[in-house]
Amino acid sequence: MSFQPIKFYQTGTFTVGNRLLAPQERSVQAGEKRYNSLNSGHRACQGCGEALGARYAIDAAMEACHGKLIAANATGCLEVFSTPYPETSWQIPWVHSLFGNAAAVATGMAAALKVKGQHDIRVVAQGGDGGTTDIGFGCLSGMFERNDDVLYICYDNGGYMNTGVQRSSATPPAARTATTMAVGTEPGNAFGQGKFVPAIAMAHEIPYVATATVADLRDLEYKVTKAMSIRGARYIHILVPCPLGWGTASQDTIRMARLAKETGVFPVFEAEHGEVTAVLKIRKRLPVEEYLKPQKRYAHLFGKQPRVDTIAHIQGLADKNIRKYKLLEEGI
Amino acid sequence: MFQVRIHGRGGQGVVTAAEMLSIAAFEEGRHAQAFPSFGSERTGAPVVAFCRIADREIRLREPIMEPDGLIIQDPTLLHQVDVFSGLKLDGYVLINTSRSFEELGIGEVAAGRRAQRRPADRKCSLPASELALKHIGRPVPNAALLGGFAALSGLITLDSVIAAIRDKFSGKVADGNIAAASEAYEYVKREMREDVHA
Amino acid sequence: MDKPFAITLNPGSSLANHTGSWRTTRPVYVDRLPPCNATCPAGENIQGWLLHAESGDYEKAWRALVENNPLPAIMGRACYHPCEGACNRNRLDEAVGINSVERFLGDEAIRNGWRFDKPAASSGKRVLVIGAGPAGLSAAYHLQRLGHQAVIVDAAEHAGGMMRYGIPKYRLPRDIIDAEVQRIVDLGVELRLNTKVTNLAEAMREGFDAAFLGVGAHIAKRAYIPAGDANKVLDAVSVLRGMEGEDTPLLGRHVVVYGGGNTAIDVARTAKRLGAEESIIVYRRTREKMPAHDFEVEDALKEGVSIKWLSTITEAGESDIMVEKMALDANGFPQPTGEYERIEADTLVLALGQDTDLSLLENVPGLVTGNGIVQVDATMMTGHPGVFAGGDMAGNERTITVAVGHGKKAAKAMDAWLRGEKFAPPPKPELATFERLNTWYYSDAPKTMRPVLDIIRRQSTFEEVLGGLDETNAQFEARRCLSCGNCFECDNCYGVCPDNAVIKLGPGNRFKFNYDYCKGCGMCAAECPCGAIAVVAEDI
Amino acid sequence: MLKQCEGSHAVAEAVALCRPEVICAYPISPQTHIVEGLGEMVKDGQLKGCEFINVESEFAAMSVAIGSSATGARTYTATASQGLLFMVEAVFNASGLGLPIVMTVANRAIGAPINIWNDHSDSTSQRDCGWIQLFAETNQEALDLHIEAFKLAEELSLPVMVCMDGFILTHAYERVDMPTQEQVDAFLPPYAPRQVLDPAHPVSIGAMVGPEAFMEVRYLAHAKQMQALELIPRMAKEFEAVFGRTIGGLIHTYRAEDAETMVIAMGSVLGTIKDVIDEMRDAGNKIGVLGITSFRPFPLAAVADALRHCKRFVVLEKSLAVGIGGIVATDVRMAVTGMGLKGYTVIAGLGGRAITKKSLHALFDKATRGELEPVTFLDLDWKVVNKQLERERQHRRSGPVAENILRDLGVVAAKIV
Repeated sequence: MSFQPIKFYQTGTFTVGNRLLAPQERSVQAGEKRYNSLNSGHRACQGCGEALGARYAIDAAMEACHGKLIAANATGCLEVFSTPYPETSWQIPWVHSLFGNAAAVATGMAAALKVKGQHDIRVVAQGGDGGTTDIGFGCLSGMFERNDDVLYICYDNGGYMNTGVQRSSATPPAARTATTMAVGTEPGNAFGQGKFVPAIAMAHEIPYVATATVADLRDLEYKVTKAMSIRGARYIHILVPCPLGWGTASQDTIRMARLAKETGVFPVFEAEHGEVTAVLKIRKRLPVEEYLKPQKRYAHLFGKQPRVDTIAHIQGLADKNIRKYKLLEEGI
Repeated sequence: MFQVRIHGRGGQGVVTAAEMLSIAAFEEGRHAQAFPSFGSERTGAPVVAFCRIADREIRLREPIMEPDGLIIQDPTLLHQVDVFSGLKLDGYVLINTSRSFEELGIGEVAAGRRAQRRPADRKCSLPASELALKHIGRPVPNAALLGGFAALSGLITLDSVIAAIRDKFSGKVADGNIAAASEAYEYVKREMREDVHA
Repeated sequence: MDKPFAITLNPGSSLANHTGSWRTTRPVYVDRLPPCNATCPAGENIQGWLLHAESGDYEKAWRALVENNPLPAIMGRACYHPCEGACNRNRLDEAVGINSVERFLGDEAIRNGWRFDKPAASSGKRVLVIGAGPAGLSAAYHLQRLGHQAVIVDAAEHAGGMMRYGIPKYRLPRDIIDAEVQRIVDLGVELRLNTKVTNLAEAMREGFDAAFLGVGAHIAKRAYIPAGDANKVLDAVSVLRGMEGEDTPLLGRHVVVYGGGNTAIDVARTAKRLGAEESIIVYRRTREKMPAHDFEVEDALKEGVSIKWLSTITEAGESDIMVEKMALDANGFPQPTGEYERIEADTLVLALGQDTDLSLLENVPGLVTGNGIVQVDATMMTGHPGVFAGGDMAGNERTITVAVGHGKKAAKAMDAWLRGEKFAPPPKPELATFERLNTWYYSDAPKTMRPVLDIIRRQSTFEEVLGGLDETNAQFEARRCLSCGNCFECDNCYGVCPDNAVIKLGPGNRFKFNYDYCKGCGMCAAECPCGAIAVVAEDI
Repeated sequence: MLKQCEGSHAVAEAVALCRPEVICAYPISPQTHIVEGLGEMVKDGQLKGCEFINVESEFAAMSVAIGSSATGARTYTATASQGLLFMVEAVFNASGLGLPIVMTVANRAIGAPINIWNDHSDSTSQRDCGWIQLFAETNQEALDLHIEAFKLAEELSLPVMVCMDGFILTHAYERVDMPTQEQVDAFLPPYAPRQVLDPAHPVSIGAMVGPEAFMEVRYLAHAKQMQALELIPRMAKEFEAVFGRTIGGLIHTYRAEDAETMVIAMGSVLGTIKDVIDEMRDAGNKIGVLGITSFRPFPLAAVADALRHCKRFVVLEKSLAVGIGGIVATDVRMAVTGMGLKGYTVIAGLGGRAITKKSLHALFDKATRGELEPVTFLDLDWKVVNKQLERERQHRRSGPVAENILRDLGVVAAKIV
């Protein structure tokens, strides 16, 4: 009789370390000598998804370029909690200039390295969704359009959390923020507004665009590593839940990211030169309620009279993602 | 200090003319300052350019309001712009035209001049566009006019003008302009001689 | 470089900021009791030995296994594995095939001739073990490992007790029993066969400091059925025992088995193999009420055994028997209906349970017996100090695994008793329930099916029905273990801490928390696949 | 080597001689010719080891400059007017981070109404941005100041703005003495950054600084500019030694000896003023000129010293601090506090309004006679102004100012000046 091929849970895509793998095959985050580019002592909230995503991504990038990495950082939570005088949590060369210019600063860094012939040193720029999709969007687009040798990483927590949870163009529909309150006939953020920057990045036909979440660590590391193997403008958009802004429990950060992906609310995919080349399939499809309910920013959808219509609308958007990106094996 | 004002239309190389004039003067070891009438004028719009020539450093930055010489690259401007404004009584006038001042209806300008000074040696009309068409293939009269102005004013030599043209252009364009300038130079010299003998 | 004041900072200087002070709850590493271990009658650390098996170190796995149970190869065949019923993986797909992996390890041990470690020192004490069945073998093994000299005496000519004389070959090949018994003997246990102890007190005089009784239950229960003398009525025990002798019992073409336990099934299946055209089980209750394990019933039916439910035998005639139909009353008890039916039967085999021969215990002071079994306390000691008992004779749950458990428990208690102490079992940790796990992290991996002998040969031969696993799929099966409640060093906590507050101590040494920086977000606990991290409130 | 060329071209060549490694370009008149020239030199290989980046905005231009400078590359960009304002956030950031970027500002007015012509409103609006600001009088000085600027910036680790009048200088063809590469190399050492993003020595640049240290950081920025006050004159001497000609320094005077009236100005208008002063001197008028090259840091002591012996001063500036008057004038007044001088502010040449000798003569005569208003708007068309004021008094909806004025003036195209 025949037996199924061996795929052990310890060596599946899911757990971080995979003790049964050869060390070089293990996750960067499992390494005893990982870089900890973003070191302990930072002032991020308990259960901060951005702090997690940043260490994941930058450590993976460091691994990919053997520690020869320099970074530009936009203003925002990440910058504020990582470098309040007199302490910094960064163990890599890092510069913060302004809210809206991280991509351009990185362009300058890459140009400087090029003229100095230091091709072994690589440049990353990073920022939150505010610094990326809103105020920094012009510089980002310019960097894409020139195809500068920069990897730009956006940590998307769906709002301006640093300033007290205001709405950004990455804030999802119906979500409550300080500037899209849960009042009126259509509580929360409006439908049909905002933008999905990965798709806009693809429109620039840059060599590599990818989305990821802090729930699928190996996938995230793989994408950062792949991006680092490519020259030119690259963009990775990482969903990083924010316990403060989303109103979720500090221990649920990864769970929320997982739910975002499993419900289809956040499509996880890769694109090269403007074309989608791979997607991370949904493993156990769930209705969007599973994702919305634990979040206080959607509490108004689950009041005495649940807003069935709104929830259905959000489900529709998730279904659209599932269709558009073929997130289910069989499609939909 | 000798101050020249050049009138023309956008696209006729008015500014280039002023610059070449300054280069020609520089070639002769003199100080020169050329500058346009700054603006956002587009092709066809009336434009002005200026050139100062002196033997000491030129510090003055004001526009030229009382020119010693006037080069008019396009006679159609005569009725739109007060091209003669501030022109010194003994100032030179060179107009790009195949017609006479009288035909252009500006006889009095010439007349005014002729009354005081020897006839013709301060004003002249020159078919620069035709010379340009002939030598360059395009009606850009500036080089020819510079050749003519060198002859008219004696301010600079033809050689300096040729050097200036070489500084700005190269190859066939340079050659064409030089040919036009040289023929213009001869043309004006002839005109002046005839005028004298008239 | 002379850095500009304040705006330019030295790398990693934030280590000076001890964010641990933000904490209101703290994570702690714990070991919880996996349900498999919790339910194993032999008290095996199943999760423990599976962990070694999944990393491919089978000998280490086997040695971890035999810490508690010296008979893996036998268990891997004859144990009814309640562990699999309790396995948390049932809630995901199917239980881990613990039994099949156990068998694999047992067979590996036999194949490679792995032996037990000899005891470090000898206590000089001698213990008499009566009965070479699972209870006795287990007790002797553990006593020997604890440094005492165990002496097993058994009336039969081969060791194994009911394992040999009660379980058919096709379920438990004899060479397996021999191999695992021999390994115990090699440990230094003295085995005296063909020796019947009729008087305990007498036997003790040889110079034993304590005794363990594990004589089992070999006497078939009888029921009165009027029968003509020409008729052939046998009991299950002697039929199965007879299978061990030179000439196997002659049961004829039509065999009827009366009873509903596993023994009845064994006999019916044996009859089939002996060439009976018809092998019918008559049972007075319904299938739901049947004590025999369902999978045994299934196998029997597959092999062509037929079963008459709700029926009693009222009379055994010349070449047939009279069966009365029963009906369940309001309380669900079977009641006679007065409907009768005749069934052809060359032989009627009674499988109505067994009793223990307690004769050897007469005039042992203080020793109490009742409803056919010996009364023992929590430490398996009988009313007579120094005399312990276990297995079928000391309990109503009569399985090999229970017997092995009794043997181990008794051995530990005897060890304490011999040192003049009282045995106190260590406290059991909290149970690792399914709710404690984060099963997202486990790949989907259905249970591995063991190869099964084809049906024709099952009806004609006594070859083993159920095959074993080969190395790859045994390891696969082991790796399906969720490691409930016990850290298997997946590195999740180490990876998911937003504050790098988990310190990795290297292979085998697990992790520790760096409370200087741990903010107590609880992500490590939430994302721990196996529930080995607890979150406790900081004492303020 | 002497050559007759456009101011922009001269500056481009001078910048190229400074071996810049990264140049950011975004088009805006009248700065455009400079980066065009540099772009060509990079493309045709005349300027080697240099990245020329066409960015999508001035904000990006300064941001790219910040990145490359922080990564240890000698960095240059140029802008003007609205462009400078669009990059302001990054301009402050560059000085805050202490990055020695050099930027040309081809001075131009700021709208609305939109106006592409020259005045100093753009640079002076950045008075407090923390950059060093040097104003050029001639194209020669403009190109020389760029060479000095790189050395100054890198020595202090501060960005430097070289301001030259848009069009009046950038588009003027005149004689310049272009130094050789050897001379520039002898004067300007390779860029050795104070701080650099280097994996070998990782640092975090641009930390968030709270009340506990912010004052100190700002003071240090001020202290640096105070150091520049010492450094600039010393560097002017070094420059003279290498290139055999003087450059601005902090200030420079002309016929200031025994002057009773001192005319103070910045940039190219000084030339016209000097011509006027010569004529007035010949007429026996005790008048002199004080040109300010270093607007930031502002040389309070030097200015006070230059005005020590005079009775009055006239600050003629091409910028207007709306609501008070002069910008440079305010600084000068601070310099002469307590010296009991009579001071006049003259706002002139806004939006490219020609400053003529004729007007200056009249102005200075009036000043020497002590008849000048404290604040004067040179050649202001009062007719037009009063008409508009009247209009606004009468109708609520008096319409757009600029458009009304143009209507009042009639066709301007025919005017030569």
